[in-house]
Amino acid sequence: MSDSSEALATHELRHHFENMEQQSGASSMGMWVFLITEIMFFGGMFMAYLAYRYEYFTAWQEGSQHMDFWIGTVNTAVLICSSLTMAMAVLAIQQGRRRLTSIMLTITLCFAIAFLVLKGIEYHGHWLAHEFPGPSFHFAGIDPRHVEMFFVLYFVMTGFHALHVLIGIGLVSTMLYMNERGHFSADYHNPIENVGLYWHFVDLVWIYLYPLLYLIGHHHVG
Amino acid sequence: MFDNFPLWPAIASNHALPVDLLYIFLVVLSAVMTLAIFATIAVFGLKYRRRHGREAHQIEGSLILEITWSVIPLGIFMVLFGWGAVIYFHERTPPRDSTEIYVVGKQWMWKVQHQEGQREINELHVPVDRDIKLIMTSQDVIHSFFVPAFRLKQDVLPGRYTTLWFHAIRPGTYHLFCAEYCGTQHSGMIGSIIVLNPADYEAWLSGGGGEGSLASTGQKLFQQLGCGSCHRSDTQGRGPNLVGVFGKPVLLDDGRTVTADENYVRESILNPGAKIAAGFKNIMPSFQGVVNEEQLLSLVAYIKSLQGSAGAPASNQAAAPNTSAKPRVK
Amino acid sequence: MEHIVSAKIYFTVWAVLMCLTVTTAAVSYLDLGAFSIVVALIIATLKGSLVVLFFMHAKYINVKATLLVILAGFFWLIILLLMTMTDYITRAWS
Amino acid sequence: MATATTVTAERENYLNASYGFRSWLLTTDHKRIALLYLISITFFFFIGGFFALLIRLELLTPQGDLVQADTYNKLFSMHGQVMIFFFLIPAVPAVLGNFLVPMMIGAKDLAFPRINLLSWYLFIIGGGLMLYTILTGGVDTGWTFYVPLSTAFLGTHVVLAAVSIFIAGFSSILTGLNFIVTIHRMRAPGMTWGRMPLFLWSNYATAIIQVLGTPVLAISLSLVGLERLFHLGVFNPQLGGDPLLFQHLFWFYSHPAVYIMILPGMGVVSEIIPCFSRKRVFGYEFVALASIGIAVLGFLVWAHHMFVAGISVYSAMVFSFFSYLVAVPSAIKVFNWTATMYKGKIYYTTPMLYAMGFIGLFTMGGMTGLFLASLGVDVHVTDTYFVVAHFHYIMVGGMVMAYLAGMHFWWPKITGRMYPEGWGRLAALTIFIGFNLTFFPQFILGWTGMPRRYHAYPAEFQVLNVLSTAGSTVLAVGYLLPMVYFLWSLRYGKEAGDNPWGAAGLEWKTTSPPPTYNFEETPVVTWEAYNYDDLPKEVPVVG
Ligand code: HEA
Ligand code: HEA
Ligand code: HEC
Ligand code: CUA
Ligand SMILES: [Cu+2]
Repeated sequence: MSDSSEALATHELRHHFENMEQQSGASSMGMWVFLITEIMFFGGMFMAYLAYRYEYFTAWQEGSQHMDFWIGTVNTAVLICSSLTMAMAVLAIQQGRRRLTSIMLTITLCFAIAFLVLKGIEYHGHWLAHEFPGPSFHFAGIDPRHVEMFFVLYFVMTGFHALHVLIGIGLVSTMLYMNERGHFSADYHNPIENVGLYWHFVDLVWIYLYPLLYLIGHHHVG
Repeated sequence: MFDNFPLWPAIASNHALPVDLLYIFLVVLSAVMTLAIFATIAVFGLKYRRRHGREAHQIEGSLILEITWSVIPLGIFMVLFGWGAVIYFHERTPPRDSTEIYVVGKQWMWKVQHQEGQREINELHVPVDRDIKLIMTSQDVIHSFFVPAFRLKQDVLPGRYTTLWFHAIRPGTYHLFCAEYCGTQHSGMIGSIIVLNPADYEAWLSGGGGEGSLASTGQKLFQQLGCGSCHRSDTQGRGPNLVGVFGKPVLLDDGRTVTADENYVRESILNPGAKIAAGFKNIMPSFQGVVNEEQLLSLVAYIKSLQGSAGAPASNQAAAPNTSAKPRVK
Repeated sequence: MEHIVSAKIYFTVWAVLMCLTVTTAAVSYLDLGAFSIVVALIIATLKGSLVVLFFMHAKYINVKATLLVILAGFFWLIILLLMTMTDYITRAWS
Repeated sequence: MATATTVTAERENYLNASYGFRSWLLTTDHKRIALLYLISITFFFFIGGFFALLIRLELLTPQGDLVQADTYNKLFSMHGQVMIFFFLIPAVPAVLGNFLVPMMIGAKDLAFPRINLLSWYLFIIGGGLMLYTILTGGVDTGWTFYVPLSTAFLGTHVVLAAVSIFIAGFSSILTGLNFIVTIHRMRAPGMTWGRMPLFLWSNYATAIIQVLGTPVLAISLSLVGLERLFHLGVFNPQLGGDPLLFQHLFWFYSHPAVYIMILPGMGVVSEIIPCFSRKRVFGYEFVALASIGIAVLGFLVWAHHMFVAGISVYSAMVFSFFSYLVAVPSAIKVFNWTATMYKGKIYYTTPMLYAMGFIGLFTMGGMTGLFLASLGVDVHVTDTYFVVAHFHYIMVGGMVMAYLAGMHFWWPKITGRMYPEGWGRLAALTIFIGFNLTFFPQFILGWTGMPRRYHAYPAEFQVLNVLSTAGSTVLAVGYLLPMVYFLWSLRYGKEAGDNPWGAAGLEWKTTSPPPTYNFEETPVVTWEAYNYDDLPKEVPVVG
């Protein structure tokens, strides 16, 4: 495309920056600032989790036993693998290997979709087990109300996480598309790097969600 | 003070004076500081106002001054903090033998239950010169029990008990306000606190058509709900013997220990599984939705009254169906 | 200008992350009482640090301010959690 | 000075560089975006002010006779939400900050111009939703959205209002993000941190709060929304949810947010006082670091809004303690501003009058904050008009004054025209008098026990309420005046020249109005901030 090369030129150094280094430094710093707002956003939910776990210890133990341990564990592995491929995508474009970049981005996408599919299966299981909070919630064991609260937090936290995965899929797809159109090169690839940062952040959140939701009560069933 | 133009709220409880003293101190302090700053600005403003031929002196700053005006305010602030904290701590620690009165807030009224059985709405009669402790909860949203003449305020929360204590020092009628925004008629959720001389108070007590003491209401309920089928006065019941439990530490089956206060008893009735007494199974059904806040309070009052050998729980009462209890109003 | 991390490092980090995942999953079968959550969180933090340091290049950032930003994020998270817990933990005291 | 109103062949500047709606709505020029913000927030200020007037009218008599109780509740809720989220939080950062931050550090623009534009669009979307909420029946949660009232008991547009604030919050985050990166990465050669104007320091501190605090507001409002929409009742007492948890999360943002609302104003004042005293600011480092100190300590005090809410006694003490600590840096600032006037050459221009008003009223508001931070006194005065008076003293007396001070000070730079000085002083005086008449009586009302958010009140409080209402009409006139003469000056104002005040700061080194990229060539800074010894000894426009 003719305008893509033009876009390339204008994207390389935007008028208000003095040089490329200032531009890419600003861009990655901006991304980090954005990510810490994300930390605080999830922080609010972790706060709720912490306070209630402190107050309703037994119910948390109970609730955690009703997680799907295997899906949770596999999903953890899936996200870690996707982080690797994302990192490889960034590496590839740093080296100017556009084709490899596209391949890596595609694999990342596959992992992301796999994660969501597994999550969907898991949610479906909870639905069948009447573990969705609300009027249909049913729990036979000890302290059902507080266990319901555990599930509320489970759905809120994993729900917001899944939303971030979804956004991530959108972003990675965009990168893939732009890369195919030749927007990126060894000299200019800030967007891919930033999407990479975003994606690793999504992984990071899950790394904490996994033990907090799936593992705390696991040994009782094990 | 003035009927139409009050400058000072009535002083009617033991907390009023300490709060007023601190307040006066703060008023004087801030008046002095504010005037000092206004005066300095005015003096500088006049003395150094622009005049032809005068130039500004360039001054960088002064470390000594900076330290002075950081450390001195800090010192003053610490005094304020300590003073305020002491008052607050005192306000939040009710004396052991206070008379307990139960309060339920709901949109948009205050319901009061006395130990002796009297019930009131939007009014609270208390005797002068006695320590009173209010145990309060809300049936719906957050309200706040506010008596300006007592300098007291405490939010009233759904799902939990909060307390307040005072010692009225002057007979009279005082405002009771709801101070936490609670919906349409928030400003209509007002009432009066009527502080009576001991004699008048006795007269009021005997005048009211109480249906027996609160604890006895609780006892009846205890029987109706079949609590007694598990909670017996010996050690044979399926549930723990409740005599003497209140106020004592309870060992839980996960190893933690909690004090059996009002909130614990409340939770034990509504969410028995949340904290399980050691040595027992989680078989107690939840009474959430079966008893309303007022009934809950009478149960609490009853369990509280089970100290030592006094009225033991009715032991061999057959488990009555729950139908007699009013469903929880929402 | 920018640091290029070798593929070897990425793969190593990935392998360690996978191992840690298996470990934490395996440990969850043991009943460590109150410690199981501690162990799980320590492992999670290890994994998290690896992701931040290597995948997210925090180890190679040469702009001090960006590092400050990252630290600030975690510091403020801790403020939120700790200061709120001062309330929950001491509620039962009085 | 050129008194001519004739339009000479103007130099090219950011205003006349291009014409048409498109050139404004798609602009990435920080100065144009600042003007877009200016128009938007002025609009919201008058909406919020309109609600305020209705509140005051209702409170003229003890009975609730002007509007229904529900309507009254909507009035103060929407007054609070509009004023805070759609006026005061963006006021100085998004208007003056946007305009000045790049210029003051000698950059061509903010680091992310398109994100800057995006932030305005988010603001407009949020604002549009808020307007829609208002027009379709409003919301009556109070500005605090306390649960479970907001989640389970109100039938109004709670979710809509929450979404609108969520979006406006994002706009605020993006502004903060832009400022942080810009100040770190875009400073002109020689513009070290120690040479930055204090306005930048305070906007930087503000940005820290915006970035770290706002997401927590976002999540707490989201949780309210989820509870209403999907029964995901994180705060639902029926499931053991704790209403206080919401309050913790809400105030974790909303207390620091009050510093979002004051720090930029402090920055404005730190520019104006030196300029009209013709001397360096006293104790530069201390004023600069005090801003950062406030931003950090400000995050440790939030539960002072919850002293009677049912938090633990010990926790209350911790938060009370930190509330006193955070007052120290504010004190340092007040003392340094005052000391700056010492041996200066003081000009009573409109901005200076506002700035002096700011010091006085902020001090009074801050001092009464000390009453509230004191546990013993707060139990009595919390949720009364004492609190209402406290925060209006700081936010209206302090911040709105600072905002007006800044608008007058930089008006010549923004538009290239002078405002009429006489009218300016008159308005400043009117506002000062009207303000005190409106809000001083409220301290007494609060202390004697009148609760806030009351639609009707006991008759004994009437006299003071009447005074307050009277004051608010004076205040309204005071606020209308600048509207009128600012608009007037766009056409008839004297031409300002590049540096009418003889002020320090890079923004005065370029033309008025500035060209699109601010400077002909990137400036190189070799001097300290506030180098008034190198500048004209007199203020040029005044002489
Ligand atoms: C811009 C907004 C702003 C600012 C800057 C402040 C600043 C302060 N605020 Fe305020 N506050 C609000 C806006 C603000 N507040 C709002 C909106 C509410 C109500 C919210 C609601 O419920 O709707 C509120 C409520 C509020 C409460 C809760 C009241 C209640 O509901 O019970 C408290 C309690 O501690 C408090 C304290 C303080 C303190 C200690 C400061 C300090 O930072 C002040 C520091 C400044 C000074 C102290 C003055 C200068 C100092 C000197 C001149 C030194 C000399 C003095 C001596 C030596 C004594 N504020
Ligand atoms: C930035 C913040 C800000 C600002 C600027 C103001 C400005 C004013 N506020 Fe407000 N106020 C709050 C923030 C603010 N307020 C908050 C957060 C609350 C708490 C809400 C809650 O409880 O949830 C509150 C609550 C509040 C109350 C308490 C209500 C109650 O508790 O029942 C009162 C009562 O007097 C009041 C009055 C005023 C007045 C008279 C002004 C005046 O300064 C306003 C002056 C401005 C004007 C008068 C505009 C002039 C315009 C015109 C004259 C034109 C008319 C307009 C049209 C025709 C469209 N405010
Ligand atoms: C089916 C039997 C059963 C019934 C009916 C029952 N309880 Fe219980 N209750 C128990 C058991 C078992 C425990 C101990 C385990 C636990 O804490 O849940 C208990 C614990 C309690 C405790 C906590 C006491 C402690 O020592 O920790 C209180 C208070 C209590 N019950 C009150 C009541 C009241 C009031 C009712 C009636 C409204 C009631 N119970 C009905 C079985 C019962
Ligand atoms: Cu009840 Cu306000
Ligand atoms: Cu505060």
